[in-house]
Amino acid sequence: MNNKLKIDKKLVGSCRRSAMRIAADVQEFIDRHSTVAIERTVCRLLGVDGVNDIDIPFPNVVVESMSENGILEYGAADFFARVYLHTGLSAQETAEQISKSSFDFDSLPEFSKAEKTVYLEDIAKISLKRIQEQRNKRNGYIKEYGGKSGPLLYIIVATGDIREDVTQAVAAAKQGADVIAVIRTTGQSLLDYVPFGETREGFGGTYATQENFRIMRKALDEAGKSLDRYICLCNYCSGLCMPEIAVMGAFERLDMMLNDALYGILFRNINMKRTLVDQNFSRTINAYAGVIINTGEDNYLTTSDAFEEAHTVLASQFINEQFAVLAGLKKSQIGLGHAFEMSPGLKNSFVYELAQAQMTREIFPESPLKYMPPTKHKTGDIFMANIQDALFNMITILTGQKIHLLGMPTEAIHTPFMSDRALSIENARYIFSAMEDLGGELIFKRDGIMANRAGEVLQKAHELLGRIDERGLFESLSDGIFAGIKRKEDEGRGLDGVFEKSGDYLNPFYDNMISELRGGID
Amino acid sequence: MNNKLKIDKKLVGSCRRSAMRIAADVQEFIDRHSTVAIERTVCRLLGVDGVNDIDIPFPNVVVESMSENGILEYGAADFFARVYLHTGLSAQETAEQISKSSFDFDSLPEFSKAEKTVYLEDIAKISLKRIQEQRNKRNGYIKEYGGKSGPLLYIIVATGDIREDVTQAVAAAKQGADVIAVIRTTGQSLLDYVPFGETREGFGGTYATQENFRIMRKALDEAGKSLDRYICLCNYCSGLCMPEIAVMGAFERLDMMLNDALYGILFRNINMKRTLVDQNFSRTINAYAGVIINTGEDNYLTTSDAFEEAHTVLASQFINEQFAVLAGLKKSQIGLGHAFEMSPGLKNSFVYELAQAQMTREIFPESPLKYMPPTKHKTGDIFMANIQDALFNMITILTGQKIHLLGMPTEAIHTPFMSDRALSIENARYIFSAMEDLGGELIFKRDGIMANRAGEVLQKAHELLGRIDERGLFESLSDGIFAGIKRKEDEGRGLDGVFEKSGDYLNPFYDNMISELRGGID
Amino acid sequence: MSGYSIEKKEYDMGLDLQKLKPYGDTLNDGKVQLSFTLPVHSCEKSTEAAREIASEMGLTDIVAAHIKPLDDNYTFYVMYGTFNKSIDYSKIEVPDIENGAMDMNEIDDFIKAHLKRKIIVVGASTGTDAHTVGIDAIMNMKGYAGHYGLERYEMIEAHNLGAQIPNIDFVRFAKSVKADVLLVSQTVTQKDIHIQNLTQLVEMVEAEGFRECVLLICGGARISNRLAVELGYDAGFGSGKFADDVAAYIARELSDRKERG
Amino acid sequence: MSGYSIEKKEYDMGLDLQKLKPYGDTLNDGKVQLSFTLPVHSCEKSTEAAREIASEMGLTDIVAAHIKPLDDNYTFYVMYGTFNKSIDYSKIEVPDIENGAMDMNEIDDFIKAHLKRKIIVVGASTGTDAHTVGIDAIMNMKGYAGHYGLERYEMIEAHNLGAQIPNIDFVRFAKSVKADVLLVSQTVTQKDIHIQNLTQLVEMVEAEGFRECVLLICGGARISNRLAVELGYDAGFGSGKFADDVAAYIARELSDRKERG
Ligand code: B12
Ligand code: B12
Ligand SMILES: Cc1ncc(COP(=O)(O)O)c(C=O)c1O
Ligand SMILES: Cc1ncc(COP(=O)(O)O)c(C=O)c1O
Repeated sequence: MNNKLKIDKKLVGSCRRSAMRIAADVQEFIDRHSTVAIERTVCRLLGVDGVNDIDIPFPNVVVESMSENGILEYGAADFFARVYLHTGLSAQETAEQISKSSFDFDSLPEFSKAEKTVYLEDIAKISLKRIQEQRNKRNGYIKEYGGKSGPLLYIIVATGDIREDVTQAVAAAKQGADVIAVIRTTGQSLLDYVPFGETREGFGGTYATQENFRIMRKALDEAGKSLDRYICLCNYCSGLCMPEIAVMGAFERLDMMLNDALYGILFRNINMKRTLVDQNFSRTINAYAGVIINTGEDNYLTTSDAFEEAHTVLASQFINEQFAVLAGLKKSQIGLGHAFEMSPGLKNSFVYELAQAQMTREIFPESPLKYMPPTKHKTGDIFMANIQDALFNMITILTGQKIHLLGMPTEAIHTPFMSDRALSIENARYIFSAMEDLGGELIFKRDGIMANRAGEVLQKAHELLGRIDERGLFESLSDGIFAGIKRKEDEGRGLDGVFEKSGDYLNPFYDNMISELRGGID
Repeated sequence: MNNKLKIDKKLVGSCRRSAMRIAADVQEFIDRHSTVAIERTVCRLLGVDGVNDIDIPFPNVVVESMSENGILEYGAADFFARVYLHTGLSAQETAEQISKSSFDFDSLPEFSKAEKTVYLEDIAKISLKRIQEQRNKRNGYIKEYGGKSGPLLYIIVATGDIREDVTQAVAAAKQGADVIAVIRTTGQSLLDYVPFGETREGFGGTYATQENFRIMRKALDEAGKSLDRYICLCNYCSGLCMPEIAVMGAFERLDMMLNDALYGILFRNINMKRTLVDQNFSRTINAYAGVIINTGEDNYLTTSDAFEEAHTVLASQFINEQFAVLAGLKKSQIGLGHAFEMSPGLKNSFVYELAQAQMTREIFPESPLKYMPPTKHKTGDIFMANIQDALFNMITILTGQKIHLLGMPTEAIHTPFMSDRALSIENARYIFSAMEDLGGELIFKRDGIMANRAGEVLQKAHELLGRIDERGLFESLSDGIFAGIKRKEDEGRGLDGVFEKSGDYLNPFYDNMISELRGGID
Repeated sequence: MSGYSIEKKEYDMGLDLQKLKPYGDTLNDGKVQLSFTLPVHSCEKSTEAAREIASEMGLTDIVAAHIKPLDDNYTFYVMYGTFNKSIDYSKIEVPDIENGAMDMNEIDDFIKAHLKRKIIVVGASTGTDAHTVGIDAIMNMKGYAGHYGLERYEMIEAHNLGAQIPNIDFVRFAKSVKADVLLVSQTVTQKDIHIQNLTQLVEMVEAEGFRECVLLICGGARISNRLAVELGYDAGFGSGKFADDVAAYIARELSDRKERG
Repeated sequence: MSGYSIEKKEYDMGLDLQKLKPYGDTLNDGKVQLSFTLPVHSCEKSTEAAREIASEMGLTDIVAAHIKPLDDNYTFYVMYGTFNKSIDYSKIEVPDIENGAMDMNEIDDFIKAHLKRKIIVVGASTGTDAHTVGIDAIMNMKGYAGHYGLERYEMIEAHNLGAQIPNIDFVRFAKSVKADVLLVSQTVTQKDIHIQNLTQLVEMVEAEGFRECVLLICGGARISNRLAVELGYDAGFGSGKFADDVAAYIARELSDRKERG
């Protein structure tokens, strides 16, 4: 990606350094804490799954009991290691006993760190291997089918019923979709547990459950086989269960995950400590599973004005990048959020958007943009909506974006019908083909509207990052820096699920993954 | 318009010189001939109008009788002058008498050229003044309202019923249309007369009659007044009545006319002598009336492949330009035909089309392009059709085209509904605003796909013009140079309406108009 | 010589409001566009089925303009046809919640004159619905599309609780501040979740025994006044409605109620 | 602890071909999109009228998704709704003019084997219709979309008269060359001009007394076999039909007729 907009590389470097300091500052807090979600994740990694007879997932049963028994601060791994060393019970068996109230916490003896570690390293290998195998399988498929060179056509399914989702997803794949995102039902992000099993009713989306992941993965693998293409699966690693969903996705070979350091804080009023601690482990798991994360800056623009707030998107992308790197993600795994949300009423809206998209591409050359279509300014005029999407499709092909979320003509009306998706794929395919080499033909005027706009946005992002760096992220969030939303450090959902780790806290998964990641895996 | 594609100006000059020779060669033939349509036009200019009791237009009555009486070769002007000098009857009175068979051709004496000229100059002034007044009125309106800087939104109405056409046209004007073209019913171009009066049934269009022109002009003037914009009116000066329609349009202040030197030959199988002679006088009238003509090269591309035949469009534009100049049209009055007809299945179709549109703009910097939307590759997929139009709209705004015919989402289904037109206007307005200054921001790569494509098309057009220059236009048409259609010199409709003028032939209108035009009017 | 004349017909093209029909390009032509997918393989038979469906809708002159297989057993159709029935426009009655527009200042004056106290309004996007832009458009100081929100009204005390507020929390808060008006926003409507949620809210307000003391108003892109009234609300506001529309309605309605006693 | 469980419902979502309905995103949801213009001013009442029309079509859950004034007294609607009726797919019968595809060589061989002589075909776009691309697609040597035209068939003698051919000239020419097959193309359909023109042609052929001796075939984007048969033609071919479809039909039909004597 050559320097089409004459972007000031020095300023970019300075932005990145500010973001690094902002993230490092928070990371220090993160490293000292864990959450109920993280401990449930550890349960899952140790083989705990399923629900009890009153539909409570066993990981929740375990972690709630640990909490009641005051031993959460040592971590679930520590607990299960002790149980095993004491009783020989597996984690799942332990969970079942707890559920039947037949587990005796009080008589659990302590063991040496060395003893526990031996057991845990052994058992950890099992699930890490399961994840590695999925990663290898993905790599194998991509090797077999070949990767895709142009933009990935990313579409959503959201019927609420996993079986209809499959029908829709397979049809879309045949029409040309490369990524299928199963949108989550409203409200799931606020559940402090992950529902279990196949589900057939949701609202505005489908429950994210491990069984649903599995059903869709299987369908897409089959479709991929018949199409000789690998079809990626995407879901939401977001809300109160970020790391749990990450591990479920790792087990079922999801390929992408919506996963943002700040989204839950801003848009779901989840406590900032909770989200920031959760995101770290969830990202390490995603990194380990070879998942590409998609950050959520696009949401700023559906809430605030895209022209005015463009620099907040850029600033947030820098921050998300640094948190991601700290969690072990490679740059190529960081899909940065952005959206085509300039008001269609704005003169030269396309020109400004083109500048922004090109600028982002050049500032983050190794990271793909997860580029969201127009949504906010869509109305029930399905014909006009289709044109808005056409312009969006153009920006992607002109600036070489990679993760291209298709817009729907019926965006303002309902979650997509099968036909909406087909129209949308047809739209994108036509434009991607008709303009395939146009980007390479065009040079942007020096000091033109676009170059100036990019310079201005970068400048403003730089200032903003400077301010956040000064005040710290927690304080800055309470000032309402992003999307005008103010959040306080000690308010918001899920705060009671955050706890300080004891000095003896154990989480072999995080440790193993992060050290393997630092060593470098593909 | 700067040289974005590095077009070889020398080659352009050479093309233009070939076209000049091709046209001059034919002009020599044109100057020696007249046609029944031209003589009927002269009748109209002398005040003959209306139909007789069996619906035959009086101009036809007169010209047919003159022909039967063997006096056509002297021209209708000569005839009416003699009648007046002999009987004092006006042209209209004479026509009425002829219709009642009560006119005595045999006893008409001859008068000196000087006597006839005195009378004719006097009477000619009346209708020339009528035309001038309309021209002044147009200029006045444009002065009052101000001209439009961006592309003119040109839309069609085609209900078949002039009253519904008015409803549709006014609605479109309110939505933003700048030019209303009333599409003509199928078959009218093959009628060797112009129907009379208001008409309320047509097929695929509405009859072009002087009364229909008047009705629409009035409605558009009123709409224009309330909108503070001048709304242009366009019709078809084409077929077997080219000059007659030109004069009707001049009387009723039409602003644009589809009017091509070759279209009738190729697409309506009208004899080439007939069309070429007719087009000359029709163009002189259009020139005098301040009308912008629209040529028909776009039709080559609806018939043949747009990628393969691109150079034939360019060659034909050069020829049309030269015929137009010979007939007294200013370059700014020559709207050259082209169409966005690259197959959507062609990779980089947009890139090639962008090159062609930019090239044409640069080769004819003073002449507007009459740019036709995609039609041929539209299917009943109204959503996709809307996208095809969006890409077309983009080309216009990127290359600064002027006369922009809006495409319809229902192109492959029916002549437009009111709502189709509204969607189409909405599409264009959005794109013209969103990309208003994009053209100025972009520089095209040297020796890129676009520059090479433009060079190639120009080269091929140059070769083609060279061949036509060598063989002559008549012969070349019989070889099938345009749209693969072969026409023979002595075949096709309307040949029997062409005659050689006598040495004493009179047509004061042509003479006066052309000499005024050569002097320069605005 | 009849070759010269063109056919002439008579037309009856007056607009008869008692027989209102859709309009394509000629009055009373009844033209309608439709599109849908059939869950069957694309073939001559499926196209005939598409026509039958259009025909069942009362259309004639049916054109299957576009046929697109979406998958082996799903086929998309774009159709055109003529709707020959008509409706009686003169008989349509719409419940009117607009009694002439007032702007912010006029409304404040109206409240001062008629109610002589501030109106207490509580709003939220309730249930699992996380969309705030709609309720913010109505309530926020800065407003939306050039219409100031209720927070800026001198005579309105506005509390915006935000999104994803459980109905029960919403009702309790409203009670605690003695709200005159409850504003609920609902954006997600899939599988009628908004109906469920709105119904639950009415029931709670009734259970808490203060349904008679408040104006209960809902809004959202898919909400119409008609629907709102059916669900037991006093009024509903859909897209294109702004704070001033709502405030004017509230002011008038509360003063009417006061007068009625 | 019931907060943990999510609601579960039962679904009946089998595909019942006897009760076929449109499909949006859930089997049997009956979802349909429509759009039309009403010749009335845009207001709450016109929107209610639009709903009534949708309701007359048998739709429920009607959403007026988009309301756009086109002029003072014209309003455009985009609507969605649920079509609750259904059709019986198992009962649909379509007249079949495709008895299995043959390519050019197979057709030539078939003609050689069964008819043992060349078939004489005359084609044109008749009346005022100037569209040639359709008839050329069927007849021209080079064909269309990869299907060679009839002129290239060894066993077909094809005469393409072009466009805007008066029916009477067409019929006379066909008689003069003793045509076996007449091919008429019609593209312009506004105000049913194609029906008028096609009807006139059949009448002329009958008047000239050779209707029984020829295959009369029409085609065009808006022509279906059903319409053609209704108008008294032997067959009709619409968009997506190519020379080989037509030639195969002709060859089979003429050989059948020969066999029947
Ligand atoms: C912005 C947006 C979001 C943002 C919300 C940001 C925010 N802070 O609110 C984000 C990205 C977070 C989001 C998320 C989701 N969204 Co959303 N979103 C939209 C979008 C693009 C615009 C909505 C909007 O802001 N409109 C502008 C406001 C001003 O309009 P309005 O809400 O209609 O309000 C006006 C009137 O209705 C009225 N009004 C509204 N409320 C009230 C209340 C009262 C009392 C009164 C008087 C009046 C009133 O006044 C307002 C001014 O005129 C729409 C698509 C679209 N273009 O409409 C989808 C849309 C609403 N979202 C949808 C969905 C499904 C979701 C998700 C559930 C998807 C998912 N599973 O992840 C999530 C989750 C949200 C949840 N749990 O509820 C669907 C709903 C489908 C349906 N009909 O059921 C839509 C239609 C998109 C689609 N086609 O799928 N979304
Ligand atoms: C190209 C074109 C033209 C060209 C024609 C060039 C030419 N040499 O033919 C030009 C520019 C000259 C033209 C002019 C007009 N056109 Co035109 N044109 C079209 C266009 C864009 C494409 C048609 C086409 O070529 N399709 C490709 C061919 C291969 O498809 P096809 O004809 O359907 O043929 C296939 C089948 O139907 C079948 N078939 C066809 N004929 C036959 C015959 C037999 C015997 C068989 C077996 C099969 C068969 O086989 C073919 C291959 O599959 C359409 C819009 C569209 N996108 O469809 C408008 C369209 C057909 N035109 C239209 C109109 C109104 C006109 C005009 C009357 C407008 C005017 N008033 O000026 C004029 C005048 C023509 C006249 N007097 O008839 C309308 C018709 C509306 C209607 N339904 O009544 C259309 C739909 C555009 C519109 N929306 O207004 N047109
Ligand atoms: C990062 C991220 N997470 C999650 C979501 C979805 O919302 P919810 O939190 O309701 O799952 C989004 C929005 O699309 C998002 O960008
Ligand atoms: C120059 C010209 N004349 C006339 C027409 C219209 O056709 P007709 O000859 O049937 O009027 C066209 C085509 O659109 C054209 O380009």
